[in-house]
Amino acid sequence: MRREIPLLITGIVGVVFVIQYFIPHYPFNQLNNWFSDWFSIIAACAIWLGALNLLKVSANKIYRKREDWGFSIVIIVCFLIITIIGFAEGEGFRNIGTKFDWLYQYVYTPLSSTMFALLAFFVASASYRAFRARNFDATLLLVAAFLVMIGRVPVGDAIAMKLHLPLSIYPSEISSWIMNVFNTAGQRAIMIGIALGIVSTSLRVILGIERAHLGGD
Amino acid sequence: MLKQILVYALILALSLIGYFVITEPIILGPTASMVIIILIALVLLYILVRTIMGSFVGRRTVFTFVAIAVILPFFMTVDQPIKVSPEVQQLYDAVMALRPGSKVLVSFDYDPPSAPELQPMAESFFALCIERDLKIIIMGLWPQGPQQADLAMQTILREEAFAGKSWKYGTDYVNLGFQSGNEFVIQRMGGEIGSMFHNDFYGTPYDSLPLVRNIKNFSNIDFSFNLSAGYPGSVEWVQVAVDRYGLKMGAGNTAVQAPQMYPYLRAGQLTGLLGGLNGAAEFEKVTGRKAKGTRFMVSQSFSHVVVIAFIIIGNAAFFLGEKRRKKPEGETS
Amino acid sequence: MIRLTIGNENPGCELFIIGTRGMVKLLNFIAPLLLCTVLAGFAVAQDVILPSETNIIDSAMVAPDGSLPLGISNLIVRDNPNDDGNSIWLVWDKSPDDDLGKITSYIILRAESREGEYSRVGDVTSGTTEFFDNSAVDGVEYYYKIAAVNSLHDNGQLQWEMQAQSDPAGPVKSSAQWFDMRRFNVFIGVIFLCSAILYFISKAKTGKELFIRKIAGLDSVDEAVGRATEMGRKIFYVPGISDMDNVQTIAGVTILGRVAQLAAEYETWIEVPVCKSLVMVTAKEIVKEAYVKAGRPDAFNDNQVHYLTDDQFGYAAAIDGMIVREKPATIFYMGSFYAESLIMAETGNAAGAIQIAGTGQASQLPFFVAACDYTLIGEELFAASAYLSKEPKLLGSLKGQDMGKAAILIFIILGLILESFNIFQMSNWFSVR
Amino acid sequence: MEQQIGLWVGAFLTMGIISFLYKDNPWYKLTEAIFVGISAGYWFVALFWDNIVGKFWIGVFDRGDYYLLVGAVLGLLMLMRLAPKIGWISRWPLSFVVGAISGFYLLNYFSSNVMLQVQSTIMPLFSPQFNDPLFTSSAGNIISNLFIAGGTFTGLVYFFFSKEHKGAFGGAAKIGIWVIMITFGASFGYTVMSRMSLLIGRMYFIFGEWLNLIG
Repeated sequence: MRREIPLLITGIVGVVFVIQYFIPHYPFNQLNNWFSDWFSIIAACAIWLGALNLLKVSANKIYRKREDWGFSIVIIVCFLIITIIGFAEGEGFRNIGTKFDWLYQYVYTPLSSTMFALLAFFVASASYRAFRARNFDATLLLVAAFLVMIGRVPVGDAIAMKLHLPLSIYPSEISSWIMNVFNTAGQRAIMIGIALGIVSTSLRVILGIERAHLGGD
Repeated sequence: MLKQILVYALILALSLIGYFVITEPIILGPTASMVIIILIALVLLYILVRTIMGSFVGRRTVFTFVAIAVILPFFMTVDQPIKVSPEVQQLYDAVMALRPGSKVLVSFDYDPPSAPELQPMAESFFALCIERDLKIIIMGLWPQGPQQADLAMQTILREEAFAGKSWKYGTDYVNLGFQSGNEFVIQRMGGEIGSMFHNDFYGTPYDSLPLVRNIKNFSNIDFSFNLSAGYPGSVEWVQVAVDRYGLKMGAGNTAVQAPQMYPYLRAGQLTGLLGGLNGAAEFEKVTGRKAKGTRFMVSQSFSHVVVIAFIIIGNAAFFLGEKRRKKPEGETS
Repeated sequence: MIRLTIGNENPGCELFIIGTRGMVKLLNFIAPLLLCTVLAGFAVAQDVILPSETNIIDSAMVAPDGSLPLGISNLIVRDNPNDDGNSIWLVWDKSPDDDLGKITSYIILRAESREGEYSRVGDVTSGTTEFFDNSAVDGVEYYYKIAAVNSLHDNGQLQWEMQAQSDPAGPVKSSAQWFDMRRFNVFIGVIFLCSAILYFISKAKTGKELFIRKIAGLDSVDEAVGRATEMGRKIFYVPGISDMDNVQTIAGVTILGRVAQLAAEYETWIEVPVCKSLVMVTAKEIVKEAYVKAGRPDAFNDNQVHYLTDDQFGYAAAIDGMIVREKPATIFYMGSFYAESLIMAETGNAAGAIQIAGTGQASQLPFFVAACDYTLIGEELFAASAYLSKEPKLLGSLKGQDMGKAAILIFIILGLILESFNIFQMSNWFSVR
Repeated sequence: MEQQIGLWVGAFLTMGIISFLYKDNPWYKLTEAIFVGISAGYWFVALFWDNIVGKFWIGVFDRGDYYLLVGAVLGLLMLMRLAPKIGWISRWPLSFVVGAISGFYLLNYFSSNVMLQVQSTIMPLFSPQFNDPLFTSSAGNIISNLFIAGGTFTGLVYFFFSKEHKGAFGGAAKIGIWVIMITFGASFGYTVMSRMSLLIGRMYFIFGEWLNLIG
């Protein structure tokens, strides 16, 4: 029974959500909304499992004095500080001027923005290493990237202007032509492919042919 | 270990000097800027020659150059031409075609990390709307979106150009705040916007805001503009609001998201697109209000040139027949 | 509607047969429904076309001569078709004065009887010729009028206003429908695609061998796991940053099952750091089951699958740290990724790990291609579990997808020819609302 | 004052993350630990107030949206995992989620990514719009149209799994992967800019907002 009931639930719920797309009548028109609310409640409950797991793994590391165990203490302390402040502030925890907001603005935001900004360096090193004319496929990748990159900054057009090139082969023109033509075609093929893959995967899940996500008995 | 401590101490010292000792902004004149540019070019040339001779630079050299290319232009005086692309023009035309008093829905679906790209767009868009007397309804599918909107609106209203306008909250613009639920929020707004936003960002009930009181759903919105940095964002807006409810929409995207939007642009599902900082700078040009976007563009151009230079250096290394190090790299088949 | 009986041996198989049977029954159920909707559609549509007449309603202050606009004409009211009720659709021809700039807005007025008291239900800017009144109550008869308004505001103060009201149109009732006719084409398309997939799944079960082309990224999974074993290092499996409400995550954790089983057989430590709690729960079940299938249930350690943080970049920062410190031999990225893709993949590349990635996020594919050894592009990710499992049923579904692709290709060629030579506008068949 | 401390903290953390580029070091390790702790806590708190209180509690008790109770029941079943003996019950809400998402995505992707993309691929090749006279498009547009149609077509051929990529079919698939490679290159090149602008934002924070060196 531990597998059959979940399979049944998946199948029935799946079919209902497929047909709701075609039915504008109540309650089918509400199902999407309801599900989104249900899911956010489930996720909010489930995060307790995640948080406990994080604390458990960190505590375990401290207890066993594994390498870098001191940093696990930092994790636990930071987690507790922000959680306690967040719960103490009440519903208006995000309001400007609260302690939670201070942590958000001066600790959380710099951290995530900077982590995001590391991409600037990684994009450079990845293009330095990967964009080499190793074979025909790689050459296409390289040439397209190169042309679009030049076309996306005003410097490219400035050089073309100095060289008195015809307007139609200005880097910005070439760049937007590649974006509009090849990028559109390629993205379209990928998008259609992904959609077919999703239809097939969803169908397999609904029919219970694909059931790895339910685990074992 | 000692070396590490010394490095940390050096960084601390530099920070203290920068913070307490140098109090005036640093500005380099055109000549000094030119000299620096030439110097960097020479160093890059040197690296190219060295590479051809057979000794390669590592990741860290690339990193250093990227940092230099981004930071130095802050202090330099350089001017560069900007050309407006059709998708930017299209958005501008669409906004200009709206009659005064039309209602524009602006969704802020990004957070501070994406602000360098999207904030200049938000500011220019607001400026254009206020100039054209368009009523603005702000919302966000990302928790921090409405705050960004608030910042942008404050920045614009402080500007001299708009000092004469008595632009009032509640009648001229409203900020409905954040709502969780991703694309389902859009879906439900198609039925009734008020059902998703019981109160606005400041806690005022939806029905007591004169601007939105009579707005039931998307059929009452004349145009919408979506600033998006990922999911949920422009894709979801197109799939739900445009495809299902026929909303007319333009978008401002981070440069990484923008390529994905081109098919929608071509298919007519999107009316205009601003892609990345470049899009922001172009929009500033077409609206005639030069600001942050134009300024950051110089750093952008510099770092681009550096990346391109390193691609050339990398290929020089490759063609000179050096056996590849390590292991085969990213090839897809 | 669908009778479900579950066999003990192979519930999935049973469900599938019932599923196909159910699909047929569903069709039987929906067909009459469709017919009814079409008939009802004709019955409900009540077009009332009335001439309009101009009359002065209101003038607060003195308006200049000739500021009274002409009214609108041809007001048509009907139930908003294909909706969930409570909505009436109004269309009209705009006032001749609209283009002359003499109209500032149109006001929509509604009453429950022709001569009753009309109240305002909304307004639209000039130039508009359509309105949806979403405040209607199902089953109630309504009459509508539209007032063309010319007014002057100064500093927010109304100076004067002139209105020209049309004659009432109606009666009309709103109602909810049971089938959205506008989506009939989607219905046909989905039925075709799903039946193709189901047909090939059932055909595959009869044991006929199916050809599936090589997918390099998946052929290398064995090698990548083997390499980790030889080097005595870990394998990292990163299932993306989306929650279980994304099919890509479902595909990602399904592939995890196959990889974990392989790792268990090779006796190599596989570690799954996750970003969402529901994914953690699912991944734990999957890895545990994989160890059972590999015959080493005792080797499974609960800490193999652990949660880090729900935050995108916090997660990336932690994974970067893990990669440089623990130096895994192999890293898998399978699922839905955003900007963190390159942060992790570049760090992994610099640390010398073999990296295999797969995602349906088109915007992240270029970065994986640049930084990973193998990349599953879009649809290949969804084919991966079938490919790795070699189960005929799953492989059959791939063949079904191909039939879908073939149909799309045929439609594209046909459509291009027909439209290019102005014979038939086939693209309309694919419009979705 | 609070703001000044905030700027120093922000700068300390910003540089800590950037130090990772040189190599893994204690500064980065500390920053990473702070990041994991703070962000995990941030979402933990945010989900509680936004979803449990804002959505569920207020929805049920203030607005009387009783359908939300279903979500609460599913959420509680999920928490059954904490009790080892009946942990398997948590599969029910999980299979509910998976089923709903499968059904929802099946049609959403089919209608948006298949139907609409096919619709926009089918277009007159030689004229701007259907029923316009033939060959009224410019030569450039006709070439672009042919490339788009051909690119989409061959790109799709590449994704065929059950047919060997040989002969003419293989040729088409080969062209398809070329188109996809150009797409990736273009999309990568286009993105470089976005990534740079993020760094510009951070550097502006350090040199402009914190050190105040930019005029």
